Amino acid sequence: MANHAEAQAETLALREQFDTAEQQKDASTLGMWVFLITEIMFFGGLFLAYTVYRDIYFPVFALASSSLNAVIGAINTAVLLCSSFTMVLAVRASQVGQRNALIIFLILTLILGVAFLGVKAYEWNEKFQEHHVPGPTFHLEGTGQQGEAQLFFSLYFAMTGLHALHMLVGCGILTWLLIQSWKGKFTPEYMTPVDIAGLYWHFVDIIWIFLFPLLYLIDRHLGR
Amino acid sequence: MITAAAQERETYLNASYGIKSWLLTKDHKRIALLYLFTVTLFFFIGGAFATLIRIELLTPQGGLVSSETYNKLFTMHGVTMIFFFLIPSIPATLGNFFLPMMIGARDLAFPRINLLSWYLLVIGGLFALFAMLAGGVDTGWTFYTPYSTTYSNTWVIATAIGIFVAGFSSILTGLNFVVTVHRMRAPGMTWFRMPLFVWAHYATALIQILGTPVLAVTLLLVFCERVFHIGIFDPALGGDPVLFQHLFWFYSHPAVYIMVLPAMGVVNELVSTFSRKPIFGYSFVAFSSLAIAVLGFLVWGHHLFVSTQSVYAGMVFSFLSYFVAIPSAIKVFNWTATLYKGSISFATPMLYAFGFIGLFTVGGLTGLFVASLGLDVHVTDTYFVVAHFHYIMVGGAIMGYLGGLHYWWPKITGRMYPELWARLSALVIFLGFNLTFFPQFILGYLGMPRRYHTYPDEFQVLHVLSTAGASVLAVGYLMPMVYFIWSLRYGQVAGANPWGATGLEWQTASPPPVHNFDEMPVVTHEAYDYTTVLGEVEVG
Amino acid sequence: MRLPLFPEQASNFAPETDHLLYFLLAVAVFFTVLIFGAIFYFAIRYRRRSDRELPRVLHTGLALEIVWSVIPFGLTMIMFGWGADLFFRESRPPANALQIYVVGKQWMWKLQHMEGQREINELHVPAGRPVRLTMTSEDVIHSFFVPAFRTKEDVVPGRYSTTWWTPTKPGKYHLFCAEYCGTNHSRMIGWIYVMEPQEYQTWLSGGRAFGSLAENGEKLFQDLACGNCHKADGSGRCPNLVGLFGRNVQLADGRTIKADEGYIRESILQPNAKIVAGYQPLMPTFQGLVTEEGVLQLVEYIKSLGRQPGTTPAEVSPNPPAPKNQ
Amino acid sequence: MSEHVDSVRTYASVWLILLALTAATTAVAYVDLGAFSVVVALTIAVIKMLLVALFFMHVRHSTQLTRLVVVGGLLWLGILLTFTLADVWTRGLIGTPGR
Repeated sequence: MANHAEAQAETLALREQFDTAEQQKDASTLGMWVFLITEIMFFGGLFLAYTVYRDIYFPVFALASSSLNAVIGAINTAVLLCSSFTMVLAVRASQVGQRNALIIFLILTLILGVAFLGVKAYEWNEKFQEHHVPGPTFHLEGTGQQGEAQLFFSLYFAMTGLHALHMLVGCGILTWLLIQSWKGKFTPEYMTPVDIAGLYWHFVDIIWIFLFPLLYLIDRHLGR
Repeated sequence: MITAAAQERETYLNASYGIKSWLLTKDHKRIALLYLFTVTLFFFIGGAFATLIRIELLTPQGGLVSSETYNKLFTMHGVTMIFFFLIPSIPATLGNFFLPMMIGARDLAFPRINLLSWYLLVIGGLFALFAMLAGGVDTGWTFYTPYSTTYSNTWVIATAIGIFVAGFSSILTGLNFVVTVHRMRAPGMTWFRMPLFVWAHYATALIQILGTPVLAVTLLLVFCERVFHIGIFDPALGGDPVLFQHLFWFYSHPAVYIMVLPAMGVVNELVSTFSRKPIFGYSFVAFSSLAIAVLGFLVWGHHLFVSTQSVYAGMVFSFLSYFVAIPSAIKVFNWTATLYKGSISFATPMLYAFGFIGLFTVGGLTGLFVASLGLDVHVTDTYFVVAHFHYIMVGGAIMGYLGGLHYWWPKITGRMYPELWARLSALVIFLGFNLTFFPQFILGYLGMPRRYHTYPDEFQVLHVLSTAGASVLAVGYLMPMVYFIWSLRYGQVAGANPWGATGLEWQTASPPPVHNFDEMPVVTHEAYDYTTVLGEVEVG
Repeated sequence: MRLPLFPEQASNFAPETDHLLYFLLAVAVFFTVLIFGAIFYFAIRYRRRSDRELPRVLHTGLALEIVWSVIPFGLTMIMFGWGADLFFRESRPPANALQIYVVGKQWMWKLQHMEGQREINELHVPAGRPVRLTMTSEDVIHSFFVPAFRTKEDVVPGRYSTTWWTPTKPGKYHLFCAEYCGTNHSRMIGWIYVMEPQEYQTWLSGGRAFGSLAENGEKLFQDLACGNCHKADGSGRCPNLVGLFGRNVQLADGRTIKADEGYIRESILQPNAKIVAGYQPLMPTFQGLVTEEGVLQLVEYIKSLGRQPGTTPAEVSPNPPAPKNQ
Repeated sequence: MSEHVDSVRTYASVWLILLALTAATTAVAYVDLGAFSVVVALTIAVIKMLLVALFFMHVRHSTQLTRLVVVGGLLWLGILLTFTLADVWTRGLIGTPGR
């Protein structure tokens, strides 16, 4: 118990600008939410470009979307949702002070996150082999509008790429959390880092929840 | 720099020494000074470009520099002044220093993020400086596609990276301010007891948070387009160059308010202190800042009236643009009304405040001209627009900045600036400014397009007048630089509250101690309650 | 040296724009004088006389706040309505306008008359007749700006834009590129020559025209062998182009679109973007094979096919649906 | 400090619903709903977003301020989309190319 109390004393040491731990936690949480707003707007520019071009060049976008593998996309969505589930369990474990559970759930989340990135890498690799990467060698079967088809894939790579970059950052944060929780830094009184990392992780999940139907599922019923 | 009186006690300036104690500081006051140094540097770099532009435009044929060079000059002038001077100017220096003090906090909510944001500005600035030294960039600060993505052979990518990085600096400053205002107010400091400077910075921070990420992603797309030729804005591949303009102005119109709202915040403090009255219509002025921040996001399409944007969208944007005029008008009227039956002092900061109100009025009113669809068709992309936004950004933002710098100089350094020189320089700046930019309204209506290296002979007289004004203005800007540095050593030692002002920042010593207050303040009065600072008074 | 304060008024829109300016100037001067006057008066009248004086606090008058919000708002709504009305009319060229085609490129203006005359950085037009410009760019964004006419419209690659005016006064007027377009942006300038109508006729007939625009378009149509598929009797594998312009076209994906200049341009350069109902996407793209000027000639040729005697001129076709311009 | 600790059961139910919705949105994409398919896809996505935000991100236990921040962010995204599309969708409506 002495060990625990020591850790508590260390982590509860308030940063000097704050009066109470409550204030510090509130500020950190609010800061993360405000940061997430900036992320919404950051992805927002891409969502706007996507919406405009999908509207103007709908048939080509539908064709290009159909060339993606919806099953893999759906599986990857499920993987990410599972990781959100394990993340929320990790947050819960830190709320109730179960250090071992916290570590296990963080590891699970990390594994699922890496799995998502692995599947993503496999998909991108496929695009390179199918000449679906924008550039001089780009070619999509079945349309004369190569430029517009290329637009779809430009947006596909920009959006999934930026999302993957956020996943990568998320995995880094998870690793850091893992080290900290291994050292027993988190207690029910001080678990703000776990909490706000959770917010970030779920947010990245939400972005994918929209990317999946928008990129993979346009006009699937045509069965192309 | 340290006075005999100040040596006796510890201030944020003498608490520690050495370059490391500055570069690794988490003290918002020291970070503010780092910013002050940085933005001043960029101001003079941008000013040097402006000087060359004005000298070049003395003659219609363009003999001094080549067209390539001229195009790079106005681009780098715009990029430097907007992204590396005006946007960080007031929030990151005066805001950083005084926002926590005014609400009675020891520091911002996230001091390490505050330091990080300064480093981001410096890194972004280094990218931009590298681009300038390596050969410059010639796209205009607006980076319109497809010129910037396909046709320009200059250092677009390095400049875009610089602005991208500096953008994150701005976002983090905004984030810090929002959280600080929400979570760090002293006991008793309710929202409606906050100085209006804080309200203005809160509104500014909202714009920084909501707008800047869109600029970042837009520049990212320009970057991708230039490097990978992905076609997002390339008409040859079906891309829409006007979409770029929507994305760009979604940020860059509100960005104008990032520059001018903090200056309005400063003017509130000046007008109140130097007429010794609370700002007339406090809550209207407070809410008008928020209204400007919100409405500012609904009007960006007024930059696109002749861009092949649809007529109907143009009408909506024009209509909404006039709504922004109302909160701006409310502010001007309330400042004027504050003077009524006040006790008005003509100290230098107040002269700047007068200058701000006058020039902002002209800038705002000419904004009505360019928001009117039929008139904008003629004046857009001419010197009329150039004059209009310089009235807002130089006449408005820089006047506010200089006013604030004079006002808080004794608090920051513990020394007074020389009053006579300061008044003289305020006058020189005001006159020089008007001589520089007023002729440009006429030039613009006559049809002189902006970004022209050479021009028809009949415009020369007005250009010469403008250049003459610019040289006066340059002298005006150099003067404070000199006497501020002079005052660090020779200035009169300032007391805690030389102006008899009411803000919490004046209730502590000059310069302030490391944690701002020796005893944490508890607020029991409304903002601008002068009975608290003047003991015996004659009520007028 | 001359020091003009106002540009010449040489089009129907010039006096109108100036009248709007006068109104705005009056409002602006009134408020500037009001604010400057009040500041000066208050500053001097209520200057600080003693360092210890404390003025009485005046409380906010809600009525005052409302008054100085509502009155300016009313004035701005006049500005909006007036400006919008002018802009709306500037956006709708009359049906009888003289058609001119403009191509901007770094750094020159290329202009074509219907009769086939081509000009570079110069445009001759008759006074008293509406002139409509259909414009596009070969490279970056430009902007066609004639200060004496008070009009300006961007010239954007990949699409057509339109501007129009009626010159009212014969003379020689500046043409500027107003959207920054690169190194020689400030040299992308020219002159508009407004001539008396009979003078203009003389100029037209004296020019070195090699066939009218439509004739050149027809020649190009044949050179590119468009007629092999687009047969005039409708028997070809591709849609019949006679009478196409201004008609509503039913597309394969169910949409209906008005065949305007933009649609024809797109169909030549991106033939698969909008497939006509009942036809196969067979046509190859002509992107890179035809210049923007060539496309304009083809457009004019196809338009001329619609001007058979007895049919309505295409431009006055009513009930435009909602075609997307690009 | 850990004001609200939701049960594992709650989280698990939300998780299962999210997985079911993913399956549903994939399946429904293969049905011809015409223009409605995008409406259905986005509705499901919004429901999933709400579930994640309310339960996993604890918005349902959060302060008014946090909710305001969330709503504000979405509203601003809405402004960006709405006003730009207001241009894109009305281009050429007046009958003049480029207007």
